[in-house]
Amino acid sequence: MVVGKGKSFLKWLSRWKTEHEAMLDDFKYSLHLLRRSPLSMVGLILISAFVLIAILAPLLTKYDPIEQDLPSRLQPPCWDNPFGRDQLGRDILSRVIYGSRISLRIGITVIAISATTGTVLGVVAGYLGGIIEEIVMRITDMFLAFPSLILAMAISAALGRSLENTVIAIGIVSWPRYARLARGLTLSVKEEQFVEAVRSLGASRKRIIFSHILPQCLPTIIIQATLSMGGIILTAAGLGFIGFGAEPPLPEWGVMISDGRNFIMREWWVSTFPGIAMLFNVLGFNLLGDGLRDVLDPRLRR
Amino acid sequence: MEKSLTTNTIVIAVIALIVGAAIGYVAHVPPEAQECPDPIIPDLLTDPATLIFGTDFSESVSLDPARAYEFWSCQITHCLYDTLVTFEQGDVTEIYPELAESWEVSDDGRIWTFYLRQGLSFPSGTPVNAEAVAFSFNRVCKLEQSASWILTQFGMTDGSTVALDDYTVQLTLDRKYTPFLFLSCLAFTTASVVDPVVVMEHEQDGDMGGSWMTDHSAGNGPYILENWDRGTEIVLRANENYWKGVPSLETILVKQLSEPADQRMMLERGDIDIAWDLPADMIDDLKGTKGIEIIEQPVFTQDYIGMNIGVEPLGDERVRDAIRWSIDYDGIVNEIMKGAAIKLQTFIPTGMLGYNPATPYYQNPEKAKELLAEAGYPGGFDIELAHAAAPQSRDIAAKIKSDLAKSGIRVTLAEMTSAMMYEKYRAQGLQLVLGGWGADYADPDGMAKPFADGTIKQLAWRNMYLDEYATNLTRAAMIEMDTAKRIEIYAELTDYILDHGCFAIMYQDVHQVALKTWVEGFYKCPLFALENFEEYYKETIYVLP
Amino acid sequence: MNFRAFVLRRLMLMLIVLFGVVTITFVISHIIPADPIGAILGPRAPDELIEKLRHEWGLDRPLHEQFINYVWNLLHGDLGKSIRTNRPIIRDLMERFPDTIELSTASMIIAVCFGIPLGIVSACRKDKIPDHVSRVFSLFGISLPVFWSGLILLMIFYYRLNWLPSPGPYSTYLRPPPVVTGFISIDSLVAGDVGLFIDHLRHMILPAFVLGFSSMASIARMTRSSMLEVLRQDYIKAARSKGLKERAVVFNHALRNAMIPTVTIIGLNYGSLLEGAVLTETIFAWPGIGSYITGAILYLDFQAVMSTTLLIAFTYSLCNLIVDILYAFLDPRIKYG
Amino acid sequence: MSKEKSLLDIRNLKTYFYTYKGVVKALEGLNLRIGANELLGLVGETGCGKTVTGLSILRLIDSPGKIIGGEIVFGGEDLLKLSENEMSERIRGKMISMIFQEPRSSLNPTYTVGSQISEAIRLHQRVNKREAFERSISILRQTGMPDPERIVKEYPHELSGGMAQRAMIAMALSCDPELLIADEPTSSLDVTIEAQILELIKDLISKFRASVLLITHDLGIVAETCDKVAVMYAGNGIEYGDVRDIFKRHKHPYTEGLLKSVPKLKMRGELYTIEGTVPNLITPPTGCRFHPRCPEARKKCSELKPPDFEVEPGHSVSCFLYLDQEKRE
Repeated sequence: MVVGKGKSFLKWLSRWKTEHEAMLDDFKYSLHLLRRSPLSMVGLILISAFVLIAILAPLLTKYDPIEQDLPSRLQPPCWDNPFGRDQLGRDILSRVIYGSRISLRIGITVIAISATTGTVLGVVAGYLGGIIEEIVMRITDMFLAFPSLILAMAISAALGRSLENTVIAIGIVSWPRYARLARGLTLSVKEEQFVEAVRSLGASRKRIIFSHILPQCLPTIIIQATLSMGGIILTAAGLGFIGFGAEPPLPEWGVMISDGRNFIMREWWVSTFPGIAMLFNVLGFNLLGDGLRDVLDPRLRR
Repeated sequence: MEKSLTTNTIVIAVIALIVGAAIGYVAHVPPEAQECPDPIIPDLLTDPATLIFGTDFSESVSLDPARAYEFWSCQITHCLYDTLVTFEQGDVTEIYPELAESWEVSDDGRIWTFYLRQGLSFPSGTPVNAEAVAFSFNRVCKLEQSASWILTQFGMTDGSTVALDDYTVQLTLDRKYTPFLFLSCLAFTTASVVDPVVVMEHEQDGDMGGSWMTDHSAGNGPYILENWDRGTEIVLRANENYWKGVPSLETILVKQLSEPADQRMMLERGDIDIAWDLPADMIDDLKGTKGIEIIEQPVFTQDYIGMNIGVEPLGDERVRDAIRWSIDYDGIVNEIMKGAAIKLQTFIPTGMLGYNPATPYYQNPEKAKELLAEAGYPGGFDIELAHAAAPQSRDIAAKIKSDLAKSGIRVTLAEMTSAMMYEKYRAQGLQLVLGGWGADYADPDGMAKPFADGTIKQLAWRNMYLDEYATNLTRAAMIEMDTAKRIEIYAELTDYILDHGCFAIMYQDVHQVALKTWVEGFYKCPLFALENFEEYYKETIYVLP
Repeated sequence: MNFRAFVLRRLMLMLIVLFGVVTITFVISHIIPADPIGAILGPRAPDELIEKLRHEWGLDRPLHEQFINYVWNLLHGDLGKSIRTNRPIIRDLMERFPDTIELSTASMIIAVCFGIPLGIVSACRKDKIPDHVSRVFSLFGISLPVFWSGLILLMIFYYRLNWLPSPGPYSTYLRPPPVVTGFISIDSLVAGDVGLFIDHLRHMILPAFVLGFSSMASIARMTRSSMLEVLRQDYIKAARSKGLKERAVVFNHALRNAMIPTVTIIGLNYGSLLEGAVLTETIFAWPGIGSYITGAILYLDFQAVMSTTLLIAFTYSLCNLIVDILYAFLDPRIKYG
Repeated sequence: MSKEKSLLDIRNLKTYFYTYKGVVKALEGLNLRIGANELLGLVGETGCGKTVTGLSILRLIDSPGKIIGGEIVFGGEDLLKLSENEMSERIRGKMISMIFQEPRSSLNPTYTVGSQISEAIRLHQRVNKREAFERSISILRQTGMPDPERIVKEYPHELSGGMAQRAMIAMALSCDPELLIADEPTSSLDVTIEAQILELIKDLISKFRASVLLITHDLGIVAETCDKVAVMYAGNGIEYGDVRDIFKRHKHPYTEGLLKSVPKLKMRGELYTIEGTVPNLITPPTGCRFHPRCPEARKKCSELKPPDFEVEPGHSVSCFLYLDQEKRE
């Protein structure tokens, strides 16, 4: 690369560093705290393990997750397929491995949908206040009062069974949390001096909201997101159990577990291994979220 | 911190191992001592007077004969009411008298006269007479509810049934029908005889007792409905003065257990006597378990792949044939259904008049490819297969997908709630559909109409299949009086549909029931919901003195 | 503003919310291009019949008309008639709701009994082994799909060990008590049938545990964090400087203040337990609204779906209201009047 | 003065805070003496370890802080050697009690004032609830609280700052302790209230015959209320003596600066400020911690830590300036 470019970049970097020193220190401190809380490290390890598995899935598997082999149907765990085979003779190990892709996809997309919409709505409502706030918050209340699993069921019943629709359904039911959270945060941030200062400097609403208030809310939102990851994956599984959720033959853990429960008495491996996989995945997110909360929660950090 | 990090990892790993091991262990070692209830533990003691079913009756809507149309509502209704004629011992090729002692049909076959058994009365004291019969039949026709069409299809209307005298009742049909067809419909629960007095006592705004009858009984059947708690159970009490003799089982409990696993555990533990709907693999496990016996009976329901003629390229007969040639029938029957089905490719199942055993088709991708090539689809084509949201159909659909792939047909699966699927199906809106069909009555006509006659809005029509030849044969069979001739006609018709129809019939269901060995006299009727519970009894060897 | 006004205002808001809920449900359940008649009658019924019944149930009327009708009846306290059960929905709910309430109350008790102590422990031993253990334990609860863990537990404790009774609200050989309140536990006592009462409780153990396990985590978590926050307050130092022993400080001074936010979580969780029941009830053959609404959704029984969601939403908002009122008693700083 | 027996004698006290940035040496070998019935003012800039001293005496330093050395001799025994139990049973609240900067936040919001005071009473004296309550009322009355019968039934948030502080004082004195640690008792109150509270403390301790360690950054207060003064800088005591000595004949350059920087009436020119900033206590300056800011610093100052020199009876300074002076005596 060009030296000059590199130089200018370095200059820029150093300037940036100096400008955002406080923030960087804060960040370093958080990292330090995080490293000091073993549970969140365990969570982090679990998650990164799953992410890795998801990425390397094709390398890790000997079989195609949807390729059937009826003769060796419900074959118990053996050297060749350590997790055994399912009711259509598909290799459960590779299904579990590919399943991690799906569950991550669900989790991430749902959060992308719900967290962004929720947060933006909440912040805007909280900042503008007045009638807009009223309306947004009433709608939020409505969705919060809704039994979310049932709403999700109804939605995916309406849209038909597919991964996308599952994501949409769960997204719709989980945005209000963020809205409420973000609003609360905004209200508290709004009162702080620096916002007053910025306003007195005549910054535009948009600027204040997006470059001053939003950043303040992010940490908490992030915690919420991490914590809800687990919940989302479980909800998806629940939908799969009732008969919605990802469409077959996709190796979605929830569907695997619930379809496998008819074999649970003898061919226990059919549902147990996806079950354990899900357990650790969700546990990972919960542990990390829990740790993050400890670290980023202003009330708890010292 | 490093230390506690590792310890945590270890802790979690250990927990994981324990979970896995526990499940493995629990699942592997079958629990000991369930073969017979242990008299020491009173809650395993079986009560000789009570029979407990474990099943999922959540779909049941109403126990009103005019409405009862789902399996369990019909089954229960059948226990609560008697009919003019009936089948016996699960033999559905022969009609026996029940409330009617004898009957005769006019020469033109339109007017039927039934001579009733005398001196019978409902628990309320109302006599079971021609009045009651006329009331019951007219009521069904008037209400026009879910099940009414069973009678109205013969042109019966409100008033077409009249009581000539106390014990003679006359039915007038719109035309002549072959006797067995009509009688087998009269044996169905829709034709139950209800107590006119009691029913009208509970009439609300002209529903002829409809809403009351939903969960009350007004019949002179072997059992009386004591309670129906939709969440938990249906409770039947023996009718103390049932004219055929008091049933040996005083109480019949039908427990709502939607989870097959629950049913199985409770059966093995002795909390229920009969597990009604276990999946094939569980049945397979239970075979040879001490104290449990498996009863298997081919029933008049069959699963098929419907091919919508209106959808490119299914209109081409060769393409439909190609699909027939690409399905791995044996794999499905032997591996996935595992004894819960027997091979069937024509639409008249075993045990029914005119059964056609032909099964020419088997999985032959080469042949399929050839046919596709002839039809102008050498590269195969894309198509959508709709199926219901149930583990079994999910697996079969997945299987079909991979089978058709072998002959180059690319299937995308569309899983729908049955509600949506039927809706689209009725609107001729599906391409390929994995469907099931069950006969309402024992006559082959109940199969021929839907599968062959495209003029009535049934399966054939829903797949846009209209074939004059097939239609004519169906109609001819319907009015043919000579059984031997009918059989010939049906043989011809089934063969024709087998090769030219819009279906790839895969198998006939075998209903597998697991029950405790102390349940006696149990037989499974091949026909939809006509078990005679009053004939069951329990061995009493386990009862404490 | 005084207490009365506060409650009234909240009730008003509640009405708005509930109306919104009904609307949303109506819209969603009518997106589906199908209806209960077809679903219930299945493939065998002839089309003419279906058309006729549709008309009979008013399903062929324009949507807005149906909606207005429903709301109108609702305002007159009529929840409508379920197409699936062919009975007034109110009757179905009266039959089912008590069971769900029983179950979720039991599980909430379990959740609280486990959650709060766990929270306290991990707060007082922050970042030490007890903290980790209790957190991992409680997090397990929200990391397992209940329909799976439920089955496993059944297999272990009922099928293999036979320590706990079968699924279902009471043993198959027992008869339910005459309905007085609809709560089996109460009715059985009213009927003086202690055996049945105990049997019922034993049947409740597993499902209640499975269900309660899930909200235990959040309760423990909330207890922990608010506990940690409180322990850092001046008045805790002051209490110590008085010469209070550590346990006295924790239980007399810290806990009471820490409970305030925890109560919210408990309230909210109770609401969500009602729907968490959906899965649990299926596995444990529990005759609650969970299984009811699942069926209603699968069979597109709109009115049943709407009424049930309405009921749940109502209970949920009620819980919130109660929580807010409880605040006044827990925290003297808050005053509504 | 060494003959006169001292109630509390802190020798070479070291309290460190183990933060992730490093070890904060909040107290580095602090020496402090309080005689019986004496009012000692502890002054210094914020962050010089005044409060830490107070908390250390009661051993209320919580993690990441830790008392790592020295002794706190109180009534002849070393508090650092006592068990937690003994501390809470015999010392805290009974022998030594403390009042804090923020009176309202140091009362538990969920209990009534009365219950909190009587709790303290019942902790150390065996009396039943009612008596305890009576006493708390009477003691509140002694603090000059208007209408104590009503106050005892009220919750902290219903009190004004001044009243709350009165309540705190009442609580602190309820078991007549021998030493009262008052940590900035008035800094959060209005000036008018401030005077009252200080007065109150003064005559109460004469009534209760207790000693007071008055922690403050306000020299005015010290001048008015205290008998003795100890000046702290960066975790060390640097000068100790009678109020008069300190204000009139102070020795240490820091004290000098401190006093100069107090605004006075009829003062010309701008306010004096001490050069430089308070040192960071993770890597404190070697030798005399003040030397980087000291106008009269010498080579020696940066090398070793100056010991306490008794420049005159009851007046000691830790500064090498007075090395020779002491020699002369």
